[in-house]
Amino acid sequence: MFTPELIFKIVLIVAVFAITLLIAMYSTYGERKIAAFMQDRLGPNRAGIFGILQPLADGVKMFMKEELIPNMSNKVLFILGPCLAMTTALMTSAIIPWGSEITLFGNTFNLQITDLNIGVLYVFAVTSIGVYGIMIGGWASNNKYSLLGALRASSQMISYEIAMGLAIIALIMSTGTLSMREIAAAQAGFHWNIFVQPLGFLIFIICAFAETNRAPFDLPECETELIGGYHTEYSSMKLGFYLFAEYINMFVASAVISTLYFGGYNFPFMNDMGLSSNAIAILGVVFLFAKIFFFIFFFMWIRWTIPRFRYDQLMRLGWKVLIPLAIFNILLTGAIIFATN
Amino acid sequence: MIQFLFYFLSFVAVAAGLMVVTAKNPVHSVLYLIIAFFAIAGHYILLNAQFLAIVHIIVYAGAIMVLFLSVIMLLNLNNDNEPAKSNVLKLAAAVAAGLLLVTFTGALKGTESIIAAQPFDDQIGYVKALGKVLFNDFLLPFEVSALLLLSAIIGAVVLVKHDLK
Amino acid sequence: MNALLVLSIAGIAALFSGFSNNKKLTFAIVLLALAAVFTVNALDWNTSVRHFNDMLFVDNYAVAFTGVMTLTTFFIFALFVDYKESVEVPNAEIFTLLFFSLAGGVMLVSYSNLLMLFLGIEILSIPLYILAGSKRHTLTSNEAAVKYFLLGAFASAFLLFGIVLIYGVTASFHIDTIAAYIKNTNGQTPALLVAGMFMLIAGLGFKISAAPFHFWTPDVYQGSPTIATTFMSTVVKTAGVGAFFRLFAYAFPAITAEWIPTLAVLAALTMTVGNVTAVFQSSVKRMLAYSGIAHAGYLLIALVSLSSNPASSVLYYLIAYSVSTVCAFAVLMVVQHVSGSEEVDGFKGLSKRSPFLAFITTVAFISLAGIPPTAGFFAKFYLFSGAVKAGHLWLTIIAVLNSCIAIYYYFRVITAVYSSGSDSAPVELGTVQKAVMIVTAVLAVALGLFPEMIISLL
Amino acid sequence: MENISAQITQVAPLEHYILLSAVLFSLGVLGVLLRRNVIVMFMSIELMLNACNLLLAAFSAFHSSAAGQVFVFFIMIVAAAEVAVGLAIIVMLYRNIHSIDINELSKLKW
Amino acid sequence: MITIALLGLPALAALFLLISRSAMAKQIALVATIAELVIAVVAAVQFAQNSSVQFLAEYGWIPSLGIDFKVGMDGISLLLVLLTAFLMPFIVYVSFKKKYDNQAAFYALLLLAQTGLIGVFTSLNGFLFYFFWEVVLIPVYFLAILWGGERRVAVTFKFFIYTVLGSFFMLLGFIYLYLQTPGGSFDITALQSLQLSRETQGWIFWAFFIAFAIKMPIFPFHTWQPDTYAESPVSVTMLLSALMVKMAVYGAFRWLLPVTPLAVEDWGNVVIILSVTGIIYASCIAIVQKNLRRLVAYASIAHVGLMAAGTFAFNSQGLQGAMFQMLSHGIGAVALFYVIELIYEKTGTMEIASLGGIMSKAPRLATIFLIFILSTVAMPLTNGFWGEFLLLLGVYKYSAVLGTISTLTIVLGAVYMLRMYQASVLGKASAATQNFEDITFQETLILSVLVVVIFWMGVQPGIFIDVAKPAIETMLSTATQTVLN
Amino acid sequence: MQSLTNRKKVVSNKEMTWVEKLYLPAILGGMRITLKHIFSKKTTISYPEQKREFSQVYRGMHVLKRDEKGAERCTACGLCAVACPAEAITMVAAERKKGEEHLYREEKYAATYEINMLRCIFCGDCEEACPKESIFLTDRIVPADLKRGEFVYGKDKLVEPVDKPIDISKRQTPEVLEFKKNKKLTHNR
Repeated sequence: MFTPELIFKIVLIVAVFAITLLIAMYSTYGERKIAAFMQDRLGPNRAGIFGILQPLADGVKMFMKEELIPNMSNKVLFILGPCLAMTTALMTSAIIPWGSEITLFGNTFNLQITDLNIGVLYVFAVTSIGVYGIMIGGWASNNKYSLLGALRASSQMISYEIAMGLAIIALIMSTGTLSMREIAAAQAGFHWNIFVQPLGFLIFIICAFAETNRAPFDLPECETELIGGYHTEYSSMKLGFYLFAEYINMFVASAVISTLYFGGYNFPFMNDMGLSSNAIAILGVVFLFAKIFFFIFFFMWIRWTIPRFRYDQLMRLGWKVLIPLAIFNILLTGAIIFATN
Repeated sequence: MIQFLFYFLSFVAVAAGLMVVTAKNPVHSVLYLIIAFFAIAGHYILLNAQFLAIVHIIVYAGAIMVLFLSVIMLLNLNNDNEPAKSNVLKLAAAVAAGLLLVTFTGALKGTESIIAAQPFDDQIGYVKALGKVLFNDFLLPFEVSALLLLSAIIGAVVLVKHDLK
Repeated sequence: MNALLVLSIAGIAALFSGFSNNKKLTFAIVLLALAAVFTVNALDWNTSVRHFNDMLFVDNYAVAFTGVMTLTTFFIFALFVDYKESVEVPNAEIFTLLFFSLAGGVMLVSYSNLLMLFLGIEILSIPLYILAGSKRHTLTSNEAAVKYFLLGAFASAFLLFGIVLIYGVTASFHIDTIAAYIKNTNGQTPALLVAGMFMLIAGLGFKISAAPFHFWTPDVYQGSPTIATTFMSTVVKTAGVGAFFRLFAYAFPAITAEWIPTLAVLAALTMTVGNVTAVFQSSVKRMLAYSGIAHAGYLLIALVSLSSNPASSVLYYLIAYSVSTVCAFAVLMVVQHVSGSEEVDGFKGLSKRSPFLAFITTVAFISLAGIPPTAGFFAKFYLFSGAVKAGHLWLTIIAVLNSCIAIYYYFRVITAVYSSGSDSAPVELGTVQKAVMIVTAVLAVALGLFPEMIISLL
Repeated sequence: MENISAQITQVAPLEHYILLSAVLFSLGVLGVLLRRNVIVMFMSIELMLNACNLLLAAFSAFHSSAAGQVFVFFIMIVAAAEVAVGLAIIVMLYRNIHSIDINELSKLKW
Repeated sequence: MITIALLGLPALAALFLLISRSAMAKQIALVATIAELVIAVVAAVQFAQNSSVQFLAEYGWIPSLGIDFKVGMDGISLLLVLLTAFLMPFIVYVSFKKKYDNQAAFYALLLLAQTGLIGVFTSLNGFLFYFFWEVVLIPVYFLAILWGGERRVAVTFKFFIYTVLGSFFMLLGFIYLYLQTPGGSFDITALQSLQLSRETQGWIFWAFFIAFAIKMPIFPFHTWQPDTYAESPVSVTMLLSALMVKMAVYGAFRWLLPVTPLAVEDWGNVVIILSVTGIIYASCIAIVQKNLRRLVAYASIAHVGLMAAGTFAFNSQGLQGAMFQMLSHGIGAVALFYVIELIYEKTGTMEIASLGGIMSKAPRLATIFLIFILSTVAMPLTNGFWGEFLLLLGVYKYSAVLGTISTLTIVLGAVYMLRMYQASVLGKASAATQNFEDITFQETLILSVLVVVIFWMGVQPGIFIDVAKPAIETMLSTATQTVLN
Repeated sequence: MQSLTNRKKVVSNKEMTWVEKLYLPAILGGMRITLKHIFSKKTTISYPEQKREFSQVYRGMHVLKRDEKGAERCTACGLCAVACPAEAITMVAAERKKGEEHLYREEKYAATYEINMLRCIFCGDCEEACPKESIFLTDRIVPADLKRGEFVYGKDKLVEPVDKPIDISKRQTPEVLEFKKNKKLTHNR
């Protein structure tokens, strides 16, 4: 029953969960720090050295806050909302190849929880149901700001999913597989997809911003208009879940972008340096995380650079710019494939 | 184990389906329908149709039901003010649906002998196999479905857009 | 097949022509496109090609039906030039939707795979759901759209389940394969397949508005803009009947015993319900809707007597019906505009106001009623003689009785036209409108005098 | 992913699939007949379509032919198109009458 | 060729009127009808006295269904064509004084109806027959509904529905017959040579009979008739009573008796009983009628009943009687309605009660009226006598009881006709007839033509009987052959 | 009109070029700026630990000075209250009793003297109006508090402690004094 494979998988799952949560936690810290730095401030620096314990303090604060459930809300759904948001956020990490094969105690393992032959679609599916957490929460709050936020979230996510899917299609056309592992493996060395699909990448990353509700597309929760949007009525750990989910999403989105376009765990000259395969694997993990961190940084960088879109601008960008562009990208890719074959 | 899964998923699907029909609040109906869809997706996986399952989730759960939910929210229909139909009508509806079911059950007789299970090809649910069928045998339908989607888009725009012309 | 291609392109061209804001340009484009469709389609005559792995089988039958639908659509488009009823959707979009709908119709008459049947029905219907609701601020139009849409989707589900069951038994969606399978069972047709077939009947019966699946028809026809109603009652019916005919002629000829009694009852019911209810209508539009139901009933007779009623008689019936209906609706559009109502009373005094219009009305309704020397008469004649030949005497008698009822309500309109009305201002007619009326009326009579033209086609 | 079942018949006999689909389909029919809320009716129709999908997938597995599964995709396309149009119609209706009760739609009666 | 000319002339004239909308419409129409009469007379002169079909013209129309445009005339047809051609000028002329709106259309429709009638009487293809049968109906419908009396809409409607219902059954019968023919044909010879079973013939018989019975009309299918006669314009009333009724009898002659002799044998008694019942019924009602037109209408039912009885008695005397009676009834009907119209013109009423004393004011009219009435009540020396005599003989031969009862038609006919004459013409002048002027010379001349024909036929019936005799005898013998087999 | 600052810019409505419409250059420019700021020197002053230099003429919390003997200089003349544009100052005068000479310099003194710090705009007019050189503004910050009432400062908070005189010399630079002098002249005229 307990094959080494299974044990390894369990360990991996636990590890991935832990790392994900940890990174999400420290993303909040990173966010504040980076925001501060970009604004020539210092950011949190009181809790621990450089404020390194700030996330813990925030967490404790979240737990200690009073649980408020609005009177007129739908109780069950009100609680279900953040749970769903958290769950869907965590689900995607299951198919990300964290590294190449690693040999331990004579067994070879994949540093990936599961290799679906339709992994890319899995990502897509999980993203697409991610909106339920927001919608249910927003609706159950029985508050007009929450409802508006939820509506914005749903239409925004549906709109950008299309362009995202089209961008992915172009990628799939050039890679010829839907499996994340195979996509990653095909980018060995420095054959990253970003060089094949620059336009696709651009579209994808813009859509990724929209899908994670990050600035400049953070309309569902934009404070100036909707005083927090779908989580206006939330407090305590339920609010924490929502915020957490956003950072987890960001982390996962970074991981997906890294894997799809930036070679995943591959790094330049990996096979030319005469390293053992385990070393390559471990270095690969390190490189992957480096890429992920870069993208998390990138997310924040953008957030603190670009102002928020207006809602109609958002929709115009999605429907009138990104989708035609993505279709053009597909045609272009097709033409190139046709020409080179 | 697998059999248990089958029956479990079936139970979930039917129960959720029943709730869709009977729930007073449309939002609850939507949520139950989503549950039913997930159960059906589970069935697809049991049938080795993973691609189908995932597309099912993307399309139904990810897009269609979100649209439903957002329309219900947009129109603010959460108050269940639907006046009940008279019991006679309810009974008639139930009887009609029941009769349909009975007919199907009757038609089931002897199915096993008609449809002998073929030697099972576990590759058909894969993207490669499906893609080959889709783009060889079913190329024309694939292409004409563009007409369908385009007209749906035009329709959605012209019907709801505020200021035409 | 090429017709399908041209239609799709035409649809998109129509959509883009909307940018120019030049109505005349749009009309020119769409009418030319339809002419092109007609030509391209005619070139397929006598070729009988199976396209795309046998998804479409463009035989003469398909070509002829496509021709009828294209021609009817041409008339409808031409009527649109002088259309007065306010529709809140831009012209270009309407044309696009109608083009696509027509493309669906073309699929319906040329499919040889059940998937194409299903897609065809949907492509046919979805634009119509939209057109039904295109008077966006009119409650009746909204209502029509909702009803049409809900019931249409409901019927599609039935159709689909039928297809699924048939697939389950035969492991194929191809109608030839299905027919072969049925033949091989030697009369031991599995119950599942029969159940599937009946669900197909229900689904298709909805499309051609056969009783008891007709409840949507009057409401939808009445609520929709008249131009859409015209399309629904002609092209859609043609496509639906074409599909029906193709399905039963190709896929289920081996088990006629299973479906003929049902269809016969359906036909009788449809005729009776349509005609009897039409008698009580005061709105001409609604009356035409019920008459459409009744005509579906007659057409079902053709299906029931498949053995002796060749496709040509169905084709002839559909041409006669389409031409007369377009003519009737053309008049109705004018009357609606000048009298502000679609009631029978609105037709009163028309003979004084415009003798031309009165004459056209007379021809159209006489043809619909099936009185010689018009096309409507021969249409019924062919159908009934086929039915008698196939031994469905009782059905024919019911049909004949129904025809008499039909005459009652059709002539009520004609009578109104010639009785004196309150308003006496002369009626202005657009040139194109007039041309369409003349052409359709002449066709209705000419086809009646020389039915051989069509009959010898197939 | 590893295939769940190597032999399709070991999951459940085909009758059970048909029965399950029939039950779901009938539930959909029941919903359409029973409810007056247009949106719920519409959802019931979606349920019916899904019953068809499930049955198609099951048949496809039992026949070992991919055509059934491919058909499902087309049903999904159709469902998506229908939803777009249907919801647009419902929204349009709601704007006019501020209700989506089917019984409010009684202007057209003879 | 002459048949085509007969068919084409009124049609072309109608078309011309419709297009030109000439102000001279009535004159043109009159000229056309007279020209038609000339052609008909020419045809009659050229006609050879035998049973064969002459003046045949045949063109393909819908070959796939065995439908040809085949027209021609034998004796029966010729007589009826002659009748039509003879009566049409009167029918046209009677409306001359009326001020109709859109008169070009009015006369065009009349001429169209004439085309249809000629078509019905000459077509030798079952389908063509049906075709013309319906074609007659449409102009009549419009004539009645556009230029009729106050209640025209409802009444015409009823009439139309009735007749169309009937004709659909006939169509069904034709279709059935068509399907029985080898290779599928509507040709008369093909249909007449069919060997059908007794039961089938029964069904066919009833399908046709309903159509004919409604058209004639036979009791109980007659309810449309009195109203329609009363509400239609006078021309139409004449057309209906004098000619359209003959379509039905002719139809029975041509399409029913030869095709379904066995059924006639089976069901003839039912039909005759119905007819005789109708005679009594209509006569009784006629007695109590207060309106001239309605009275004549019921009288017409009675007479037609006798014709039907004679026809379905299916023997030489009956058929020949029916043939002869068709002619004399046609002339008689036109004559009576003409006179009634004249009275109406001068007094503005048709109520018997408000008339009276015409004799003293207008002796010429009264005399001519009397002659017409005598002809109607079958006075010897008038044409009515021979027709009724032969008919009664035929019915008597069929069944003595029925024959005896049908004799009542003469008795009762005399009662209501003379009563009418007495009440309206004799006696004292009433308020309405106070200033009654006698008919003009022109009118006298026209009526005299009818009077002459009435006496000619009464004195020399043989000429007319002989024309149709061969055809009738052939038909009868063929049918008898079939029955015996 | 010529702008005085020479920084005026005319807003242009010109069509953006294609490249500009892409926004990408602008976005990248923005990102370059923000990135540059990450590495620039932070301007934050960690307050309790670090403090910022006040300017010489900073006007902070008031003080009521005592004379060399430790007696209050204020005679409750009310000129400061009159001069106060925010009407933040109120006082109640009282007569000096026997034996209080060490407390109050002259016969009249302020029994209560209140400044509402929420109203005060720290203009320094009171300081200028004072003929007795009693009230001065210092470089002290008015500390935060939780209730509004606490901001009405009475004599307990305003009068400098006897044992701990508050240094006001830092603000009384020659320039200030000169300025005051001139002002006083104008005031008196």
